[in-house]
Amino acid sequence: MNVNIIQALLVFVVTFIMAIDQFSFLESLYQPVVLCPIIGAILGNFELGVVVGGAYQLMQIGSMPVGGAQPPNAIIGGIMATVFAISLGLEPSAEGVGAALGLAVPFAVFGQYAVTVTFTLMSGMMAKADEAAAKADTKGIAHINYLSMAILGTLFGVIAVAGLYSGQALGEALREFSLNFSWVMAGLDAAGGMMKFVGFAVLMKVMMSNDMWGYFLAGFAVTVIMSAVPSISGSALLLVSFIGLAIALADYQLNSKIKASAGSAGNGGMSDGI
Amino acid sequence: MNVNIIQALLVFVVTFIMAIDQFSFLESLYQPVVLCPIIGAILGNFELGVVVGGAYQLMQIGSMPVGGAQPPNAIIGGIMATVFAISLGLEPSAEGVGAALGLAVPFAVFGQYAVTVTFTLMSGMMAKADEAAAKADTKGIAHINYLSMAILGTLFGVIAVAGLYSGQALGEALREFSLNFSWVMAGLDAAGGMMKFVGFAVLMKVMMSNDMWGYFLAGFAVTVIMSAVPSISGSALLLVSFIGLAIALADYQLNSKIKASAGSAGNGGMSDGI
Amino acid sequence: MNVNIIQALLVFVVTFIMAIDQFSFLESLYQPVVLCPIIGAILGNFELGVVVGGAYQLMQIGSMPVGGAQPPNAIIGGIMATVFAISLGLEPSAEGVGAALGLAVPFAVFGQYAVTVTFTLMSGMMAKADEAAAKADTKGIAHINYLSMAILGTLFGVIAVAGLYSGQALGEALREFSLNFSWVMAGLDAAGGMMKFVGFAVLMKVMMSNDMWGYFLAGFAVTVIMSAVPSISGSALLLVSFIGLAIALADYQLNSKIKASAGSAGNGGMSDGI
Amino acid sequence: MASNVTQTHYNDLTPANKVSKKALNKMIWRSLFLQASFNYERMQAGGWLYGMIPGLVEVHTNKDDLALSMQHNLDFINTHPFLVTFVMGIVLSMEQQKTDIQTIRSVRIAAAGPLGGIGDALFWYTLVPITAGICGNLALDGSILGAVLFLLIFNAVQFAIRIWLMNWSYNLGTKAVSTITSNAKEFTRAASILGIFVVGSLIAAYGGTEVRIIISDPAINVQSLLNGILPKILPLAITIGLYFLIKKGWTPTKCIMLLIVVGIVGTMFGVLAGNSQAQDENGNPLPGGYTPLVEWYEYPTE
Amino acid sequence: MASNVTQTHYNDLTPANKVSKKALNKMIWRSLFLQASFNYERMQAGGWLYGMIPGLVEVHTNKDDLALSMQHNLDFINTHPFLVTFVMGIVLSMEQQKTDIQTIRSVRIAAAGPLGGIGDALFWYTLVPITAGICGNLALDGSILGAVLFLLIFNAVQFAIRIWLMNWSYNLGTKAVSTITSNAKEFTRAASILGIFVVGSLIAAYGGTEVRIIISDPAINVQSLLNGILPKILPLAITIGLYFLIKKGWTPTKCIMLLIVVGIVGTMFGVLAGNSQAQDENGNPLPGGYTPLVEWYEYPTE
Amino acid sequence: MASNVTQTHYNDLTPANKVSKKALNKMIWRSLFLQASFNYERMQAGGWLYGMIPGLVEVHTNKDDLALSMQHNLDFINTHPFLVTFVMGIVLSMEQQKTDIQTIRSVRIAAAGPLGGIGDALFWYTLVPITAGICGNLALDGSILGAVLFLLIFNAVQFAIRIWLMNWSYNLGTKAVSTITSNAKEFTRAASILGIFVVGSLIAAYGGTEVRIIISDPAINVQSLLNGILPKILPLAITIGLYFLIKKGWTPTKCIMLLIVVGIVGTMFGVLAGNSQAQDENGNPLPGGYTPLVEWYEYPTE
Ligand SMILES: OC[C@H]1O[C@H](O)[C@@H](O)[C@@H](O)[C@@H]1O
Ligand SMILES: OC[C@H]1O[C@H](O)[C@@H](O)[C@@H](O)[C@@H]1O
Ligand SMILES: OC[C@H]1O[C@H](O)[C@@H](O)[C@@H](O)[C@@H]1O
Repeated sequence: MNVNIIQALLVFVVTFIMAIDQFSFLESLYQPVVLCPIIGAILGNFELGVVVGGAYQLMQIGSMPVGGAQPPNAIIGGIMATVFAISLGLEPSAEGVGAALGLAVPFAVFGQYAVTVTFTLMSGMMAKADEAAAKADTKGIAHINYLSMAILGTLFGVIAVAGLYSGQALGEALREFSLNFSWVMAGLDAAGGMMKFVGFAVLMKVMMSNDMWGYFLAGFAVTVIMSAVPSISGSALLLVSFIGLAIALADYQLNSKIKASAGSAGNGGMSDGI
Repeated sequence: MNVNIIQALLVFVVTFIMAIDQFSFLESLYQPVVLCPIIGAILGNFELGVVVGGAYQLMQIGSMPVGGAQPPNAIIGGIMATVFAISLGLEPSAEGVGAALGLAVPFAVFGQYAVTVTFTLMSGMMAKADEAAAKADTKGIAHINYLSMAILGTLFGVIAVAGLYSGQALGEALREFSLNFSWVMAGLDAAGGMMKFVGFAVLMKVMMSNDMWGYFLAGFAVTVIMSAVPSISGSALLLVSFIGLAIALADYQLNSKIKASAGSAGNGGMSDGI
Repeated sequence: MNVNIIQALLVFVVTFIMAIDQFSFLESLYQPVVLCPIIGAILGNFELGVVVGGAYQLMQIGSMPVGGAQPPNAIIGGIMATVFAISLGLEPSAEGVGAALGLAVPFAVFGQYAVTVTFTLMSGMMAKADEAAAKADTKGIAHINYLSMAILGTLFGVIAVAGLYSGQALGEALREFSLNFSWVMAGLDAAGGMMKFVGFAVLMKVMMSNDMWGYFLAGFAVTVIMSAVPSISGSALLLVSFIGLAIALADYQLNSKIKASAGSAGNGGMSDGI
Repeated sequence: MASNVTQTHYNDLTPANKVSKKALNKMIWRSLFLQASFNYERMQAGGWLYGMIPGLVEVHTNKDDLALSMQHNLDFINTHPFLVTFVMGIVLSMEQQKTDIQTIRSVRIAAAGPLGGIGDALFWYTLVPITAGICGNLALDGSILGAVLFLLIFNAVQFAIRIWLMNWSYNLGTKAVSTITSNAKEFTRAASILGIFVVGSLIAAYGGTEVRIIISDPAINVQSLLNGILPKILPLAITIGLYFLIKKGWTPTKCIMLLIVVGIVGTMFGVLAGNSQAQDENGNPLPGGYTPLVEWYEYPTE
Repeated sequence: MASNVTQTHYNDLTPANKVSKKALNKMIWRSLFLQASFNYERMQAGGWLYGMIPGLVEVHTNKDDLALSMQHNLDFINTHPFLVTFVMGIVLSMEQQKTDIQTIRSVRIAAAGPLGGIGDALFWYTLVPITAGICGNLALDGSILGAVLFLLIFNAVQFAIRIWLMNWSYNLGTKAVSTITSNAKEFTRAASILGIFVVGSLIAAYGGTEVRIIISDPAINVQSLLNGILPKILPLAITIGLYFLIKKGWTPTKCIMLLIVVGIVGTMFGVLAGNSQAQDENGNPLPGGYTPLVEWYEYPTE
Repeated sequence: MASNVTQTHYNDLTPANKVSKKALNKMIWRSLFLQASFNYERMQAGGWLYGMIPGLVEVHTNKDDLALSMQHNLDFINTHPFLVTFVMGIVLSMEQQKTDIQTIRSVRIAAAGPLGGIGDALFWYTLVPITAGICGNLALDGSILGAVLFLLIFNAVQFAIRIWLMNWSYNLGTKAVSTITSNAKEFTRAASILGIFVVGSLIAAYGGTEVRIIISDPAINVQSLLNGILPKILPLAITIGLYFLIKKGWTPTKCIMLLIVVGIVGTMFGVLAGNSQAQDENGNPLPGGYTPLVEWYEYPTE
């Protein structure tokens, strides 16, 4: 397939937008059913794009990012499926486009990987945000968000254009790179999975007092139990919040009463001192 | 089989009593092992009745009403099994009476259905009971109970006599009716299942205060967890009451102490005001 | 195999030590990998002992006494495996010693049984310990421990020497005895399983007060739930202690506050009296 | 209406004398009719009150108090028919002490719930199958002894239990109640907590209302999706909804009407799950329990 | 740094006026960018603060207070993008009342956590699959209607929810907040309890860090052994460890550096589990997720 | 008798001096004999006291106090032999501070229980299988190195742990104990709650007493029926029963006698489950664990 510079530019711009949209903005433009027809149109075969979009959409039903964990990336996957379908001149039918979906898989996996690494490394951005906040610099906060989006968009745009030009060859190269350095990739993955513990620890610092360790461990324990029972593991957090509510309300009721009782029983100034 | 009017009357009376007995009184006369010989005797074949009773009793082992949910009805089922066994002149042996048990099944299902609908509709009776109670009318309460039993008894008596006269034909008619209006039947079943929520809601109104929502939701959550673990779902309510006891005793202990502390610490008149 | 008196004596002494070691002291000397070579050396075939020790060790991986429940006894089993291997002149290889392991099984089972019975009957020793403690008799406590070890050691020594002399014949006799009086053995086993409840009851007497029944039952209930979920039953006690900690800390926090509030609010002498 | 009882204490607060032996015996006898007016709104409430009356009339000589007591003794209740006398004895002892009304209500429901489960396991799933097994086999051999034996065993057990429990729990209650009154307010609160905890639990244990919608193409099972959010979410939501309606002044009867309408409209459109128990020509149950009047989705047949 | 906020109350404690309709609308619009600076340390914290700013600047006219508020609004947060406006509304109402800072933080995390699970079930696992199923099939037939329909349904739902929740929860919060202030200290404590309980829970629910070491001869799976002691023991231990580091004065950034080093060194030696997503020549994933640089044990291939 | 300790405080309440290094070392050494007089009533109680003595004699110079302390240090205990020094250190620090006796008892059992489970997982199910696997294989090849290595590894680990834990926990305890004494009464209560919670838990975790009766025609499994009411109902009932006997004045010895009689009579009639470990001619175990003396029901063979 011959790709001219205008097409490449358009693909870059579209991918840039979609990459942002997958987490921010409407979170729906990027879905294959929408994205592939656009790519198809750019590359001169709108109809094939529509069909590839439908096929890809159905294939990836049920894989959504939950708790920040990434499924194979639908954008890179969708774009490359369209590219392959057009360059191979496939039939615009459910069976016809099958081969293109298969060829796109390594790219989708690479996209997933790119997002994971980005999210791991962008943790560093938070120190900047803390600084801006300390100066009440609202613009600064905005810029950090804009910059983050721009980074993700550019990254994706570059990958897409590279894929557009070198197709299968690039797929193979990517695969080899990640095979040879799989331990680095895995290390970043492991590190990414641990990042949230920093967030938790900061929260603990805010809320913990010595007599609350019990609640902390109890919340952990109850959730461990629930997670071990498949049919309720999905609702664990909600069920936990029910139990936590009972505990919190009980504590509130009792401490308020103690305060009232102390306050009522003598020198008014006391109540504040307790 | 020729049935004379005396026999029909006796069947009606026996069924009337048994229908009441299945929920009230001894709750044992109605069991097939007792009921079928009586029906057999009325229809002139006591021995066959004994054997059908034994067979039916063994067949339905383990199906008891629990939490008000109805199994296929043993009375209507038992009576019709005896009727069919006698009219078909079956052998009084375990294998011999098998056919009669099979023919009786649609009737047992219909009986189950009759009870469910009755229990749903009789919810209306409670408004009357409330009125009687408000007037301290003890007789009124008694009458409501007698009336309810009479309704159930009559309903069952009529079904049994009808079954006695028209046997299989009726079975077929019943089946068709409930097939054509299955959505109505299902609607009543669904409504019946929801009735108890009204009872729960009334209890909530009695006991709930703002700081108890937590306990309410926690009781719910804990039971959801237990119900999800098959081997303990049967003892869920008992286990829940153990946990509830711990909570209630703790609250009692603490609030009593707060009261004592407030009372002890100053003006005696305080303790009531808290 | 001809066994001279010196060898028998040595076996007795070694077994005596190992029997104690399996519960006290280093808890590692008794392991087959250590024990069998020693027995082998005594009986004149060190190398075979080493191999039998390795084979036996691998066979019984994973069976450790937990919560006092006894697995087939590794000492008696290990010794008899070595005895059989030598008397049958087996090959010092993994396959070669297999037969000896098999013949040793009844002895291992008998050893398991001897320990269980001993632990059941030695419960009686605790009354003596209580007496000694009441007199602050530290020597008495030491003697009870020494005596207990001596009993276990002697019992094992005797069994081992008897096995040494009469081998298979004894195995058969033991088997028959326990077959004929299986109900007595089972009774002792059942009794042994119940002994700990006495210990629990004594603890309850120490700690229980009327308003703590709830916590007692709740601890029971929560553990019943966890035990019903296979993947967490192993960590039940730890998870329970997390939850118990939350409860205890909450109680401590509240009662301390109540005390402070009462103390602060008036006559100082109060605070002790509550 | 049960829900209209707002008075929190009886007018006459002097504890009554111990109830006569005769009244207790009557109550035991009447306990046999616990389920006489069983219905899905309050289950055994009608029969329960019928059973309590002999005791209540002795205890409440003040007519207004009797009315009050009868009203709240019509609260929802469901327990095992044999073990009910235990609850009756406890409640009677509290009525006699003129305990705070809400406490009585809370203790009543908190005791009844768990006893239901225990009784079912002991009697419906143990006693009945065992005796039925033995007696059924005797009958199969043509012997009427099966029937006789069944009646003997079953009724010996039930009467022994009913009589003993009533007396035991009444005495127990009488003793305990007096020590409680010193911290009456705190006890009421604690009892309500236990009660409300048990009500929450009952919803999860007994609530069975589900949505029926299952579509095969694309595969959607709405109830599974709901279970993913929170199992038993519908029973919880409905109960809370009804609670707010009743707080707003709706009568239970009005609520029942609403539920019947919701039930039938729900099945008309195939939205609510329900079992019609209807069978097709071949005696098979209908897919999804029934055929909606308006079929707007295809229920999978397999 | 978020962790450096030690001031417990705002300087200006006079409750601010209700926030303007315009600010609320801006916040709704900005809530679309919740995940703009998503990262694994604080997840949606950056986007959250971006979304809160229009409200915060109206509420905190005192610049120091605005800084304070912005700082703690950078705490870890993760919730469902559609439902976030609910949390925003509640938090804004508390900011406006100048509620004790720790209370705001506690309420924020306690609300966000469960809403994440609910939203995922409702939208990611229900709305999206259903509409994607229908629209994907339309597209397969060559119709662009699929794309159009998808955008319409999806965005109608999300905007309806975002707008409604923001307004509702802001009003709700404004009402509730004032009644709470009379027992502010006690409320803060209770909120912290709930918050800390939820954090404990989040560790168990979301923590996935595991050890990789599996040896086949002799058969040893270290993670199984750890699970036998306590499931999720590593996430718990790491979090508690980080907590003590942060208490000692470490910055979050330093903690992150540490974790990256731990992660990469851990996989270098095949100790930590991690998924490289790498594929071998035949497109199969690698056994154990990756090949360690230093292979000192044999990972079972089957 | 342990159960006869009614005094709640030591006579001499002056905190003792820190225990000598020598005494601590003796205790570590003696901790190796924790299970010397192991029995099913109090498990490791005898060995525990033996281990504590060097510390106790230093701390309690008053002879009556020493007797008191020794008596309650004979309470039931079961924990992991390696980790026991942790509990020893904590208890010793409390003895030294002359803490309220019940608090010491509660803390002792509450710490011992969970440590038992942790230790089993760490050492019996991890350390031993791994080293045994490696060393067993070495030995199979005829090398005595297996034995040597096993002893080295195993004992290096156990001594390191025992020594370190004893010192660490003793110091930890000494520090914590003093801050506790200001609210001693409240702390005792809280510790008792934790203790009693753990005892309830131990019953469910370790109680194994079951009924054996299984009849095939009609099919009845009495234990399953009991499990349907409440799993572990027998252990719970027996413990509570024994508690009331002991409260009435029964000695533990008398209770034990009773249990032995119950055990043997129970198996005589095939009522109680028990494992005779007997084998028939073909080396198979007996159906149901044993053959009752009086066989009144047929135990299913399959
Ligand atoms: O799980 C809650 C939430 O977690 C992350 O923020 C993202 O994966 C969201 O898509 C998801 O809704
Ligand atoms: O489940 C408790 C109870 O519920 C209903 O009242 C009836 O089904 C009874 O048979 C049953 O015992
Ligand atoms: O289970 C804890 C503990 O129980 C008993 O004391 C023995 O079986 C020990 O080996 C074990 O560690």
